Amino acid sequence: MIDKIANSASEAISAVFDGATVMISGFGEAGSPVELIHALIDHGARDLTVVSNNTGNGHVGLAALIENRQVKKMICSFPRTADSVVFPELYCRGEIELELVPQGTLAERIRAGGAGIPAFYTPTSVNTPLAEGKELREFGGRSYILEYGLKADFALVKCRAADRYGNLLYNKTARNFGPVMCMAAECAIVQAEEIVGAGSIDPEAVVTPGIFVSRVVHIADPASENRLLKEGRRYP
Amino acid sequence: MIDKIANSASEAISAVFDGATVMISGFGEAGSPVELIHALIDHGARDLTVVSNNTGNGHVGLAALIENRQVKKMICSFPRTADSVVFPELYCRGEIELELVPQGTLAERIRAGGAGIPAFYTPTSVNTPLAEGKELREFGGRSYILEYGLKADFALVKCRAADRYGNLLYNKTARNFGPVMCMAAECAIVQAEEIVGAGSIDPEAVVTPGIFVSRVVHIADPASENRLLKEGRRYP
Amino acid sequence: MSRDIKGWSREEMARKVAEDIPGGSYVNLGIGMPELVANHIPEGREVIFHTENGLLGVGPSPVTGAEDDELINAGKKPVTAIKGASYFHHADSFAMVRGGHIDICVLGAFQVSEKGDLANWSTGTPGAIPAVGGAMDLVEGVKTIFVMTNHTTRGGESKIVPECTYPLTGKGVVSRIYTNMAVIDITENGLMVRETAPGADREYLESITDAPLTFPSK
Amino acid sequence: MSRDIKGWSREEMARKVAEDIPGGSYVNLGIGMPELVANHIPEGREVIFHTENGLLGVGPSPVTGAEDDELINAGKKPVTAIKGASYFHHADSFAMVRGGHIDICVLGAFQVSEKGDLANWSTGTPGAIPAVGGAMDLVEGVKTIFVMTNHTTRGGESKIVPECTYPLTGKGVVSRIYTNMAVIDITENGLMVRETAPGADREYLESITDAPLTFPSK
Repeated sequence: MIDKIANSASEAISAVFDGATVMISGFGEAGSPVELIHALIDHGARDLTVVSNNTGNGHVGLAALIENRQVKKMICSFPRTADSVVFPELYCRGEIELELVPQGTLAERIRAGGAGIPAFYTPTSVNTPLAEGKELREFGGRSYILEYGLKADFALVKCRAADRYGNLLYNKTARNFGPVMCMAAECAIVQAEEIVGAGSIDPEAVVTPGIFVSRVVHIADPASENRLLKEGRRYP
Repeated sequence: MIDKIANSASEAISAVFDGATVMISGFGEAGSPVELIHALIDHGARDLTVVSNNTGNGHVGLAALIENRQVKKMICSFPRTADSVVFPELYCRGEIELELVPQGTLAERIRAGGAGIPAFYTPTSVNTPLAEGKELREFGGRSYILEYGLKADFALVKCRAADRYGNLLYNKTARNFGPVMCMAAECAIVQAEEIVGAGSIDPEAVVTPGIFVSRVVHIADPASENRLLKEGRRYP
Repeated sequence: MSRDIKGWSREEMARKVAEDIPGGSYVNLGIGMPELVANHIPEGREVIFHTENGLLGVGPSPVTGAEDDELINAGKKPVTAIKGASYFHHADSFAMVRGGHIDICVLGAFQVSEKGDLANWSTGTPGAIPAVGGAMDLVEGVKTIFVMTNHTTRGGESKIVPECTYPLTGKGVVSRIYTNMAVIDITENGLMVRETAPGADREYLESITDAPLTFPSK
Repeated sequence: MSRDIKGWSREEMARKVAEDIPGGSYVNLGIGMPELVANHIPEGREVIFHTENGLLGVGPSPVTGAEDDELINAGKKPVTAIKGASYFHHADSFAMVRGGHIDICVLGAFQVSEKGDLANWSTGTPGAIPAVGGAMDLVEGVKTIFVMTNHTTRGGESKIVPECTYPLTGKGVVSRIYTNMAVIDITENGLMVRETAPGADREYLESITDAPLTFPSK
């Protein structure tokens, strides 16, 4: 019987290796898999390339992973937010690399990686500094640049409900990058607030089909990053 | 108030013009918008380029549109099926053009058209006759060809339920090309078995968000193409 | 004299923008001042708001206590969803943006040039952390780009310029500028003033604007 | 002698293929003979079947009278969906195929070359209507391609050839061939026979195969 449910977050992320590329879902705190990230901090894999829209807040979650010096490079669209302190400091000291990608290009590159598309053309960022050094080409009289598909060794994703096949439902705008990151990762590891029986999710409403998911861990009451921030928490 | 509901199929398709590119949903008969196609036959627009996975069956629906000599060119992946007689005859007489596209490339080209991507690379059809004349390029030691996004002036799509915003739900494997065709068409015209109140569709389960839809017509009891075929029906 | 002219308030600016949004439009509002536009859509006109983090049909702000950490807008503020809303993932959301499906986007600006070039993501300061978000996707993909901004910086420098000196977000992308002093169209013939704030006459506007302005001839 | 050898039946061939599919695999079955494989997955082994027209979790054929015109497979035959199935649109479905997410695809063939080239979409007959469907996407995207076919055409010609003469579906894509006479691996060293049908000895197989075969040395 297919059963992708892992016993714990630490078991679920145990295969992450030094130097891996890891996609992490979330837009701000919505959809951020805090428990999986904390398990990755406990695990200790280093020299990671992390693909995530932001760089985390305060000293928990993704920011804590960066602060623990496990991340060599960030690929993201918006590395500084009101509550981000860790990444800006390391970046200004030249101790972490940054690949800045427009948000739509980032999402499309991840989807392309998952869909077997090595490269595509887009008008986004043409005539801006972010297009420098990129291949420029005209189609129908308009200029476009070539962007490459992005794949990852692992994705860490938060969702609302999952079944043993790895079929997923998300919650509102916490869906954001989760579905495309599951597609683009060799091994997508998901934390779900609820584990439901096979057949409980309406097949018409499945957002991420199980084929894109390798492991699921049940985190019934995930931490609110906002609350951790307000409480001034740190991890570890 | 936004209200995309049209009074009839003929009103819904009235804007289709001679020479238009029209995408038509369906895989075989599943998802084929028979009533919209028949309204287009009554309407009479000619010299159409039709994008659809197949070329229709018997003498109804898409096959009838072709038989009525309204279609100049078909872009599809599988132009002959067990019950297709109209297209093969016209094609053998050189009276209709065909652009043959692998099914996945067809779906991806339509999605690209809807997503603002003018072109992308794919390994599909490399080293085959369908890659002849196409730009070949290597990424990471593997060969890919360049394929172009496909857009349309109109899409004719069948769905299960719609609201006044044009949010859509589909039925099982009748979903097939509908969602991407709605994205790629300037004007997506949809026939829905059921019109529901705004808010009746779970926002987490919407398959096609209303932004991709221009008009909806209520066809409560759509024709089964299989049954029309068995009954030997013709249209008009 | 110039010190006395306050021009329109932020709410008045938001009302001007809102009045120019046709019913039935799909609209994306940038972070900050543009978010105010949602509150000023004229009665009886239905407009659908898109937020690029995955929601079509953004509703009003939630009442205190009803906020949901997982229902936010692109500015990471809590929002609500209207009846008839839909949620989708980021690639689908940006397919809406990049595929030309959004009618109007209202953005803030550091600088706008007389040719419609926009700079709104970086002041190019050495050592600053670059952050772009969805701005470059929006300006290339959305049919019509409105800019909503104060006419001048806090230091009194014109944000409307002959050429942007800050790094560009997009070239030739802005259609119209709503400032606290005027509404200005960007046309092939340059900047055409459509409307001015009370007290902001031609002389005054020219004195605070670094690019040439054309005024209606009436 | 050769006329007496019937080889494996279609059901026996399907069982051979099914036995080689590991539990937990995601599998796409081509139209025709490959569809039989679904019925022979060994007891206790769970395999998920994908059909490219938008369903993951294809179940058994429906009982007569329970067919649904809108629940069909790629061969346009009525199917059912298992508990835990999901429906999706064509671009998502082919993202599964083209993105390397399907483990095994079982396809029919007109010809397979000793290098794993496959021809299964067109015999190149002048005037024939070309039709490709999803075959080219499957052979490029799926991790492992099995071919399931009769060893020879009705006319007695070998389907296993040094070079395909029909138009290719893909080059160097096939891993293993299941015929009614043998199971043959395609390796860097050519065609390696894994198993032979009762009565189909080396001499016989070589007599009906146009490409060189290697046999196990035991």
